[in-house]
Amino acid sequence: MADDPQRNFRSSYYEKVGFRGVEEKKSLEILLKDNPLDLEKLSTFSQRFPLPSMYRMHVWKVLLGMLPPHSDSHTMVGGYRKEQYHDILEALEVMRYVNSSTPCTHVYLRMFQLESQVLPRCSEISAPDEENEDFLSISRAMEEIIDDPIDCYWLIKCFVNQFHTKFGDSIPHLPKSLEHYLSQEEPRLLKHLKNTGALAQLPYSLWFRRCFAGCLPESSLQRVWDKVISGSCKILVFVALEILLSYKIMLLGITRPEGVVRFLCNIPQENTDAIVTKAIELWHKYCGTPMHAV
Amino acid sequence: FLEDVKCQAKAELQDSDSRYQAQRRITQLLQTELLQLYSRVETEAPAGT
Amino acid sequence: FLEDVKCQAKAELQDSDSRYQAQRRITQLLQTELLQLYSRVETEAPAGT
Repeated sequence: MADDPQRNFRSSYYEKVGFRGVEEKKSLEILLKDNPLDLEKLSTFSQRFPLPSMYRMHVWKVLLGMLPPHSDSHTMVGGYRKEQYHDILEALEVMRYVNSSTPCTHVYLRMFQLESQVLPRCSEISAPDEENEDFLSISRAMEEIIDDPIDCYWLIKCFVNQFHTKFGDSIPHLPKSLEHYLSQEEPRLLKHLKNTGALAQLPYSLWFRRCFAGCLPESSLQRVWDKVISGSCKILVFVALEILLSYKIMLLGITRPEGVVRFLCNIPQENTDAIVTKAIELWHKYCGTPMHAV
Repeated sequence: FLEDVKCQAKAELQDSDSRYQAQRRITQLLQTELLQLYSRVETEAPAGT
Repeated sequence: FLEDVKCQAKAELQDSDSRYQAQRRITQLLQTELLQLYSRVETEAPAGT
């Protein structure tokens, strides 16, 4: 056992993280004391290191622009956010778009549509389209992560808006990028997926439009979103890649593309923390670690 | 330092204005809804009386 | 000069706030109007059908 290089590597890795974890937490605390907060340094930190869960929400709020960089404006702006939330909700209730039995995620969707000026007439509301479903999936995941409805709505809205603005143009290229890295890591699996016709049908929208919402449990998901929120959509490719690599044997045994898709849309939920950890390692290996001093 | 004060003020103004913008969208929606409802009431009224 | 910038920022923020408050009052009027109209339509509806 002691000779198992993989095991040795892993335990030394965890030791390192355990030791470094304390140092990292301290350096984040120093960053969070800055006024104004330095968004670039916060992003770099969050790209390089895991966010301690006690600071995660605060970092997300600042990086997503829900709160401004100046800490002494936070109380006032927090008040604005709250007013805006209640104003919109009240109007939707009066116009009968929502009532007390409407699921929160649907309420958030209507609020978002109202703000984006795409709210359909009440009588013309139909089943959610693909884009609405993406929004709802992200909302359901965010709702699992955050208890407060005001924070939850604002973070969903800012996340979705930032994702489209920053990465809208890159998203269509991610499947090609996945194919490229898969050819480097496991050409045999790539060939199998191509030959069976599964490659074209992989759950790209679940992976790259919903950012794994509904695919990974929240504890793993938020570690992926840390990287997305701090400025990388490439991480999504490596999480997808690591899922494929982790279930390689299984996937090589499935010959029908529908079977592949069904499996990938419902991956086992036990192993996902390790998958995300390995995905982040692979991502750092191929894309480098941001080098700015923290 | 002066730049910093300006930046802070600008951010606060934007965040305050965002509430106003939301209110404007709400007003527009309410107006559309009201207009439609009025025209419905007026078409139906003769039958009701 | 710094004081000047701060004063200006404060005034702008106040303007933004009063724009918001004004728009909010409009919204509330319209909402009341809409609620009344809904209840009118619903009371009349059975007679109309």
